[in-house]
Amino acid sequence: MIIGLYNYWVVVVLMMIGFYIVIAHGNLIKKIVGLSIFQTSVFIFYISMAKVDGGTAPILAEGIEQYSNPLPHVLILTAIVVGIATTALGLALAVRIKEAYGSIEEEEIQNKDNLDC
Amino acid sequence: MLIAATLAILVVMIMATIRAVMGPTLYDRVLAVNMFGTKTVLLISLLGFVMGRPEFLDIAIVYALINFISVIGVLRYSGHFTLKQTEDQEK
Amino acid sequence: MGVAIAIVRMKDLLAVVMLLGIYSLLSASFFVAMDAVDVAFTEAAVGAGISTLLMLVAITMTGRTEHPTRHKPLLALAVVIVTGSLLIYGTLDMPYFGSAEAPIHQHVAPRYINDSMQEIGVPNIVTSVLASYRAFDTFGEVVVIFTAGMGVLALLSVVRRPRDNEKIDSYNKSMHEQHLILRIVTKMMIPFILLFAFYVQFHGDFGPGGGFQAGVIFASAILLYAMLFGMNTARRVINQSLIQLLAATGVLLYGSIGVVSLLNGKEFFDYSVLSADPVAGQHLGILLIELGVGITVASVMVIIFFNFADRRDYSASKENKDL
Amino acid sequence: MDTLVQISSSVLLLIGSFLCISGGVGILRFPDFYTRMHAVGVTETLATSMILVGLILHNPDFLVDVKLVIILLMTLFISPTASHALANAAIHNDLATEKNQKSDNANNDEVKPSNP
Repeated sequence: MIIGLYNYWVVVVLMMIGFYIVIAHGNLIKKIVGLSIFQTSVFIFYISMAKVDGGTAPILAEGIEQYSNPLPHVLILTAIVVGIATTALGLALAVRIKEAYGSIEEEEIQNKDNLDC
Repeated sequence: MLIAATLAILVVMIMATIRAVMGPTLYDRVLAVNMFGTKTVLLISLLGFVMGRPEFLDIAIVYALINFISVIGVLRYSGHFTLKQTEDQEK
Repeated sequence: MGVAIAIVRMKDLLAVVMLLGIYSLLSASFFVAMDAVDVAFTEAAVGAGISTLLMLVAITMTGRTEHPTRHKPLLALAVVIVTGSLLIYGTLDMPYFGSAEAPIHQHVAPRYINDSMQEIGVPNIVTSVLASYRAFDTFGEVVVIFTAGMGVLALLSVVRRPRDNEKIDSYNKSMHEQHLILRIVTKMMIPFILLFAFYVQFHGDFGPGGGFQAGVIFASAILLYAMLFGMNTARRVINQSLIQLLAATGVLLYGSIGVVSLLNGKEFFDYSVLSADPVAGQHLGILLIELGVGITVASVMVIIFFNFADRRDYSASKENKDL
Repeated sequence: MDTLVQISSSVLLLIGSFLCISGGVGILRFPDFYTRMHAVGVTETLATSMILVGLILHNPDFLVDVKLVIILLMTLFISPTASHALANAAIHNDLATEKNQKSDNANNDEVKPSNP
């Protein structure tokens, strides 16, 4: 009974670790890393849902009756590539912020903003 | 036997992870990541056999390649391996 | 999991990135164990390679250490724990892991599994769902990737001054002696990587693979070249504007196939009109679509990386001037 | 003949696993970077080839064998090259002498005595 949900709990813990990094750390790059951990935990969640006991990879072959669910695989496959593209965009923003403010720490940026006002 | 080998590789992966977390220098970490990557290649080939569908070795090939690329990338961009620096040293 | 906790503790961003690489390798092995070979393929190519590299380049530009000052980690921890326990409470209602009766396996999946061979004629169900049943979704994803590439271009592109080529040549000669072994092995590997990318691209119908993965592998070969032989040499081989053109071409190729099927009186992305035999038409359509995806992904990745690296060189040279 | 092949494949797999584990112990227990590097670099190549050859013997399918051979060849090329690059970079930056000539901030905070 408890074993049956173990995978999902791991996912939740990973997700919360990512979430914690995002809200508790000030460094923008660290935040992006946290987001990507969060993202991967969602991927793991989807993929664990797709698994069927006794099933194999969804590539048709003779003599195999049961396959895992292909639909989540498709969703996650595209999500990974989109994820890296958006991560790159986030990193680009961080680089520009560094150039504009001289720092990527959240607090320092806010301080500078306040000084400007 | 396959399962024994798989378990051994899992143990080694854990060891490499510990070294990557502890690793006092950057190079230790790169070494651990490199080792981890090689072990992943082996693990995936073994897993294919354990699960009875060994057609998916393409993934392992990709791993071997990507591993190489990321090691080179880390060295190149960790500030020690740059083109600029070698030029400076020649001067 | 342990890796992720370690990531939280680390202040040194470079080490964090290494650990992220390990984490991504681990999750990819997990995907293999969960039968998701296509996903593992993508995660291997993307997570371990390109994203680690991009993070590294970004870190070299933004500084390496994190400042320890932080306000109220306890509050954050409380929020996280509350959310986490709510989520765990939510999972109690979920069907058990691996059970075949779960609702997710009841609706569209059986149709994909049972009928896709007759309707599409491609053994890899993931490919047929990706490129045919849900082609419109995938089109959206490709456009998102394209847009992200353009966004990076807009944010980071620098105006390059033409440099004198002589300097580059002498520079390259000295480099040849510097990293002789690396360069020779790389020279041997790159054709193989490119060939392998094409294999992944066109074998995607039968085994794991397809446009997304092939694009990323292709791009990583070019990245390897650029890293070892310098940006300027790489730029001589691969022109920036050519790459931008290619990225757009990929998206257009994808979209125009949809338009072709519209013009032939079927629905958007219904490829059965592409050939007299509907199944052969589907096959042709999937090949073309994957080609479009591959071209777009490869060129967007190259664009992103080149812009990051250029920006890095640019800011480095600016700093040198200031000193 | 068949059993002979099976047995030899099992033996190869076992040797490979043993080498892997010794490499793992090496990376954990050795005192400094170069010895760790040596532990990994030596065992990695041999262990990988052992396990892959074991798998090749284990499996009769031609296509799979070809892929395994490709992986084997690539490991033989890549892993010494990566080790070489790594050691080279470490030497270039005077890791063993811990001199830190570079004003680069990269290595300053990290080089410490590495006994666990």
